Amino acid sequence: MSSRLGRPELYTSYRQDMALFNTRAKQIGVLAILLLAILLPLQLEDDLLRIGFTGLVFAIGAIGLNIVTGYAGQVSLGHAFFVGVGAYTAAVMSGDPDGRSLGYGMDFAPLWMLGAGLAAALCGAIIAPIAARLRGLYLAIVTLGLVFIGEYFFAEWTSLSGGDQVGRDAAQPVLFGMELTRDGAYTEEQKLYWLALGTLVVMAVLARNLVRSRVGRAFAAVRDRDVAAGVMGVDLTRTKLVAFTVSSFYAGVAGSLLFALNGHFSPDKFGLLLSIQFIAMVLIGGAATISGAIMGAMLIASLPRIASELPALVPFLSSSATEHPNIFEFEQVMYGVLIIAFLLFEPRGLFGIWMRIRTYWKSFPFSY
Amino acid sequence: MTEFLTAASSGLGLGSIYALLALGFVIIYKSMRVISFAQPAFMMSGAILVSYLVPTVGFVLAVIIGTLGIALLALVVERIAIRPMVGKAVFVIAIITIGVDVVVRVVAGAFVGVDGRVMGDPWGLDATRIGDVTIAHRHLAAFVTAAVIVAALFAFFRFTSLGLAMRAAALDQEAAMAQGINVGTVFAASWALAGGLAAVAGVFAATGGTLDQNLWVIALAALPVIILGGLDSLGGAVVAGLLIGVSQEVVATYHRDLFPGLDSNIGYITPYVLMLLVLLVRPYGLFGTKEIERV
Amino acid sequence: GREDETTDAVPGVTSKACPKAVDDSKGCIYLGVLTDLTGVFKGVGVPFTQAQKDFWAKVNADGGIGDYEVDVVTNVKDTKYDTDTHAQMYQEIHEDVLAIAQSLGTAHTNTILPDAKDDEMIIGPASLGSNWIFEDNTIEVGTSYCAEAMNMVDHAVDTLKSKKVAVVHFPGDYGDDAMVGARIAAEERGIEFVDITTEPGQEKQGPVVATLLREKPNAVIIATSPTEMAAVVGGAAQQGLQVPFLGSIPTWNSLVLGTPAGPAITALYQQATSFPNWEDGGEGFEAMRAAAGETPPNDWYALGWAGSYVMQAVLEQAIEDDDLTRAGVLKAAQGLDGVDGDGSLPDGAGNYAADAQDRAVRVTQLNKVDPKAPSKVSVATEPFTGPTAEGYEFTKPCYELK
Amino acid sequence: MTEPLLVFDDVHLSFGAVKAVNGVSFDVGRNELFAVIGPNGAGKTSIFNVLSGVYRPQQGSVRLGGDELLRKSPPTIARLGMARTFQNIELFTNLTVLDNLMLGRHQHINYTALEAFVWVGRARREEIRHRRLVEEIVDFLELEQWRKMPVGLLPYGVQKRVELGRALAMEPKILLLDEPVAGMNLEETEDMARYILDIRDELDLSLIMVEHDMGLVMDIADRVMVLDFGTRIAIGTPAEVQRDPAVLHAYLGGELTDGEVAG
Amino acid sequence: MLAVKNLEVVYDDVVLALRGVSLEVPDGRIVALLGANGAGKSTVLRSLSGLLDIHEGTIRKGGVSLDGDSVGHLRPSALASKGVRHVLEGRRIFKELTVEENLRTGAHTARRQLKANLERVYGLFPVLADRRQGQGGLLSGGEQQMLAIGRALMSNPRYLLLDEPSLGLAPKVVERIRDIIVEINSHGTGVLLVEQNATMALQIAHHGYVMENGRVVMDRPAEELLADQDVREFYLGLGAEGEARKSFRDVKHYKRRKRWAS
Ligand SMILES: Nc1ncnc2c1ncn2[C@@H]1O[C@H](COP(=O)(O)OP(=O)(O)OP(=O)(O)O)[C@@H](O)[C@H]1O
Ligand SMILES: Nc1ncnc2c1ncn2[C@@H]1O[C@H](COP(=O)(O)OP(=O)(O)OP(=O)(O)O)[C@@H](O)[C@H]1O
Ligand SMILES: [Mg+2]
Ligand SMILES: [Mg+2]
Repeated sequence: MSSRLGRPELYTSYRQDMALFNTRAKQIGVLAILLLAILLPLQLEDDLLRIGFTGLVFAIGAIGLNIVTGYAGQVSLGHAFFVGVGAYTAAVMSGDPDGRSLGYGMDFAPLWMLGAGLAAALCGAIIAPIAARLRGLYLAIVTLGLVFIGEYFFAEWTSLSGGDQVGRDAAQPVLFGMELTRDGAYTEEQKLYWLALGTLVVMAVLARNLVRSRVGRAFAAVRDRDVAAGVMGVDLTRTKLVAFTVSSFYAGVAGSLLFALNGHFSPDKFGLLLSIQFIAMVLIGGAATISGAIMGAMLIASLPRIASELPALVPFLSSSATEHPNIFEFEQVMYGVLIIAFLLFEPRGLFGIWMRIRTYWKSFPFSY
Repeated sequence: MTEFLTAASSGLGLGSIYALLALGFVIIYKSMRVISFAQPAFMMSGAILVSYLVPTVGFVLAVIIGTLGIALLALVVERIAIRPMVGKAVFVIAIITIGVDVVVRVVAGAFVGVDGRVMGDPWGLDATRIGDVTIAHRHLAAFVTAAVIVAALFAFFRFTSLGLAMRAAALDQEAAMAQGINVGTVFAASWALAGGLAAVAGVFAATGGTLDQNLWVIALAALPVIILGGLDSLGGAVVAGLLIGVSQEVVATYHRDLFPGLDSNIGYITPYVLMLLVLLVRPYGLFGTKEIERV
Repeated sequence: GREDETTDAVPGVTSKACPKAVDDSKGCIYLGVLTDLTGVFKGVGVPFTQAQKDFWAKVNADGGIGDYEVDVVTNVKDTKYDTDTHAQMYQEIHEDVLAIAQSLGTAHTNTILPDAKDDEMIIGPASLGSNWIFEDNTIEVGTSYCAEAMNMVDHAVDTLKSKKVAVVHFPGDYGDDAMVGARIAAEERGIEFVDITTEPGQEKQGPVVATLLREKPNAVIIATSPTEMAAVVGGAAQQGLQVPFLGSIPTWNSLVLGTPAGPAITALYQQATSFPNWEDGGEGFEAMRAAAGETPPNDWYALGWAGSYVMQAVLEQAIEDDDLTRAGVLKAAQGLDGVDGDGSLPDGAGNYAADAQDRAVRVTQLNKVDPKAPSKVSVATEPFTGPTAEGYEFTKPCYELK
Repeated sequence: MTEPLLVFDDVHLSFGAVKAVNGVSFDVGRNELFAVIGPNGAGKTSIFNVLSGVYRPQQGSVRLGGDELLRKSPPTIARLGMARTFQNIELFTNLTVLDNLMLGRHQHINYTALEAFVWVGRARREEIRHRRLVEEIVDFLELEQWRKMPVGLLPYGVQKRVELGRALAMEPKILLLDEPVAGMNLEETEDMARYILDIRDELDLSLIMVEHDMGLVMDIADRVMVLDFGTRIAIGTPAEVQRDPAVLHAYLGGELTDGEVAG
Repeated sequence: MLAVKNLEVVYDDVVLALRGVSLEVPDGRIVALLGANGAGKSTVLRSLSGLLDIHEGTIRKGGVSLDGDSVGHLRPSALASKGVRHVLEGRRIFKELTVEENLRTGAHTARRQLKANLERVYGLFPVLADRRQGQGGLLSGGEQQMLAIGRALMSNPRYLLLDEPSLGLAPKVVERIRDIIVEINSHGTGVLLVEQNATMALQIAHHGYVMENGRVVMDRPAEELLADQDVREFYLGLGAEGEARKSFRDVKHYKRRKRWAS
């Protein structure tokens, strides 16, 4: 039998077959990666760690977008809006009550992360009934509208956001009395990295559970063939509602953390660009896979840095911005080129590459 | 009343520019089912190219050469970055167009210079006054251009075999190939057409003032337009463009009376609000083709 | 590895010569630049950065400062006008520089300020918001948009006899700062005031013109970019509103004279600034013109040049104090009570020792369009401080009073 | 006599000028295998679409075991015991065979989204329990070797079987089969016939089958209804219908004389 | 002559769908290709029409030739303009286009005779004429199948590759399709007919192939196939000569498929 997933069935029970990491190899692999991720901050410089942190937080958001877009097939360009709702909720909850912008001084990190997630989820739930009526690119652009409208109101509501171009302080992460943004035995970057990593691991596992459950199957049914899904007894509106709500929750949590390291953000952060970046993470990672979303997020977070290392390889570039072509332009161009080249090379994303490698090794002795 | 009519008339002018921008998106959607995020970059490149040509060859010739030039650029881009994606998922193509946009925009931006450029169009601030209402000639020109182009495109898609092939390819690439339609040609034709149109739109967007590297932003205004009109509808793009242009201008003009609590002008997000409201009632926009889901 | 961070070398100062040193026997001071070279504000960032390079190249050629030459080339980072990138870039260079010679963007600079404070790093902000006077480690130069707008209103009232002014402005630190300044002055002088927030893009100025036509102010103050200014002045003039327009520094660019609105602008527009014009500005700008060579006159270039005198003064002071460390530089900056700048700086610039009131620069000069001048402007009103700005007490950044 | 399981009463459905279903009435008894035949475009699939709630007719009544189905949504109707397959296979192409079948059980699996997140307790128990039931269907339809393949890659005939399995997983009272053997060769048709008969006998449910393969219809149906242009032109046992001149004229044509159909 | 020789096709770099298939479609002949589900029939057609690419399929070995020239590398549009026309499995009409527009796409490579061909198709399928301005996707399944066939008839192909043309058609229409195929063939078009309705296919074919598991297991003139015991039993449902078909009711549980190969 030559099947794409043709591997000998080694499970002895459905329970084992259905476990999260159902083979030895998977268990060991995941453990090794996790261990590596935990130990990384002890080795990496702070500037690289910042990229790592951003990647981890992006990954949380990307998982969220993947739920609604990759799994449930509802392409949303509105993710940045929900990220924004999360960021502001967290900033307001944890903010200094006497500060310039709104703040309630609840600085216990898990508390405002949860609050941010819930606030964003609520917004998602409100939008969902409208979104449920729309398909494909219509939905994409309408959700994009949400981003523009959101950007406007964030900027307008100055006591919340500090105003256009000015911004406000971000959420202050405090964990059991420990202010994570202060350098101590460990630097700010290290502590926040671990916070983000922990959050990501928990949320990734939860998401993985969700998508292999009854709910996750309903998402996929709605994505692949919604009429048939309805006839199978899947309530479309409800399913889309759940997808949007969960997705927004993830976006909210990501938003709450996203600026913790910078400590400051302005309303223009939640624009088209951020939404597109999230879509790119999902697609570059490989739609409808949790690990793909994480890989995609990591890649998008490090892409600017990768691009900025490239000019060094090209001799004729000027380092002066007044001459053309200069290294800064080249860096930008490379950012675009990398995205294009990557998708041309592997339209199924990083996950596709991974699958290829796996299939190759699996069929290795027998490959013809 | 004068104020309203002035707003409406400049809204129509603005709307004509929106319509021109939107048509490019619609063409690509009609033949690929993709929203090309590279349109803003082509539009800006077109304006820049034409602004370089005007001093030497004059405006009309410059526009023609510029349009062809950008069409050619779009062809090249299509060949390199889009053609290999025949048969692949459309959203992947959409993200590739974003990469294209970044690249083209940076390269074009290098030609704008630090301070921007001047378009050098023949209309400038010329205007006709009818009663108390001023109608800018450049707006009038944009309106006429949009009308002519949409009529031509309409005929093209309706009556020519390539136009039909483009629509078919968008619906089912494999089936189209089986009819002997060369999907590569379809992609090329749609990109060239859309690229050329973007250049024309860019020129009109930059008339009457300076053009700098942020010109592309206005192209984003075409997104609510195409949704409101219906993604695959040429007529819809024009009607929605005008509708949005007028309502945006009118709301912006009366913003202080209507929304005294808001500082920034709500006119700027009117297109999106309008789009949202219309889509609540018509999920495929005003004239979009409803997807058939017969089982 | 993380351990090697605590070496006793001073970050950003080496006894080794700069990469392209004039004199190889000298040490090197590295300054960082965080600016926008490819994004929406590259029009500001590129000339500003170029001016700083040219300035320090000249200083180095003239023998450097102390036993050092200064490098502002190695650590130039393109932030693309994005706050996150800005912060990331700061992180990448902060161990390698003694000070940040340029940080573009208010939100952007605010993002790195807490870290900069921890690092005892001084920062030269490339914007003129009224917020910098409240910061300990910034070395801003020039009159804030806020005070400038006060002076414009005072000028409109005193000289143009205006009874009603309108302000057309972007939202945010720049536009709101100017708007608040104008509002304060209008209240102070008891005239009518109209606040019009606008958006970037020439196609978006129709409603602004409509509002101006309806409100009929006697003078209009503009704090946008040149594109919008041209659209507003041109549109208003075309529809019959022929009143004086006064604009902040960033609103001007001689390019607008080539647009259809050129004649209207020539007739109606005046530019406010606290810096001398390209052709003037004493020895300081004479050197600048020589350094700029073919570069066409540009306000941001001039600002970058003028501001560098302040950084030079700070570094020289630190060398004199024999404390060329970040802490020493910070102390030197905080002790500074004025910089001369060979005539390139406004009156009262560089007084970081003083409290916010005295630190704030308040002079403004008005330029009219002058097609014959290389910079296309010439002085219309010599530097003055209007009564409002004179007496105003800054308690917080103006834009926060929006 | 008790009311038949399904009553389809004077239903009218039109799309503009096209009268897809024009006052058709019929009923289906318990455990009956009822066939609907007729020329292309006669309205057979439309009847299925009305039954499963995909189309809303302008007029008429449809009752299943006493519940009125008209104006109910497809999921609600599914819950009341209606399952179907589609003329153009409508599987969830990216999902595996197992997941497709599990989707058939969607309404029977009972836990909330929150429980799904943590995947302990009820969520896991339910999943395992229903997985067992689904595996029984896999066994029954001989789908073992395809279990974990995305259905989009399976051969046409196998997909048809998966679709049947998915409908079975719903544990319906009545099962609608739209051209179950289209595109199958004789051998596969025989298999399918066997499955259909077994389903009826072992699971004790009623079936409505639309099919153009007259051999199959005439062999296994209890009763046959013939449609033409949205109206019923005949109803009765296979033998009766085959002799009906109206049917011969509208549908069967000369085919009957070929000998191989009459059986 | 259109032919494949020793063709090996792989999908996705893993799934080996054809394992050395050789087959010929001579000019002006009707060739039937029979086989169970998944045997690889559609894959053969895709190889002939250049449509493998879009399915991530590649030719590993062997080749496709047209009049002796290798054409395995050609794009579908190039093959189409050489007169190879593939009617896809599963109808694949353009749902949102009108019936007439669907037909016009079929004429993409033969624009000259558009009018005449349209009339011919409408004559063959009057339903389509009635619905010419209606959207294709709203037609019933069988009507869509007619449209798909009609669309192929809009060009005047040299070779017509038909993938299950009788799928979902009423018995009367199947007869009509059969006659149409014969008629087209009589004007010189070579036909490769993939059919599950073996009776119909072998009635009109000159030659027949039977595929199993990616291989050709029988390759004979149609009359011989019709007489073959296995084919009679498993494809035509006929017992020994003269014996009547047995009822579907009597098929036994334990019946298992017979395999010719391996
Ligand atoms: N949604 C719709 N819109 C317009 N017309 C429709 C729609 N659905 C069905 N029809 C029309 O109604 C008629 C009956 O269609 P239906 O699909 O029920 O036929 P059918 O009996 O299943 O035929 P076949 O055997 O070909 O599948 C056809 O003429 C078809 O075109
Ligand atoms: N796109 C694809 N990707 C992977 N495998 C495929 C793909 N298409 C077909 N296959 C596999 O190739 C084999 C042959 O398929 P093919 O469609 O050619 O069979 P067929 O004889 O036409 O069957 P049917 O009668 O069901 O249409 C099957 O095992 C099928 O699963
Ligand atoms: Mg049907
Ligand atoms: Mg097939």
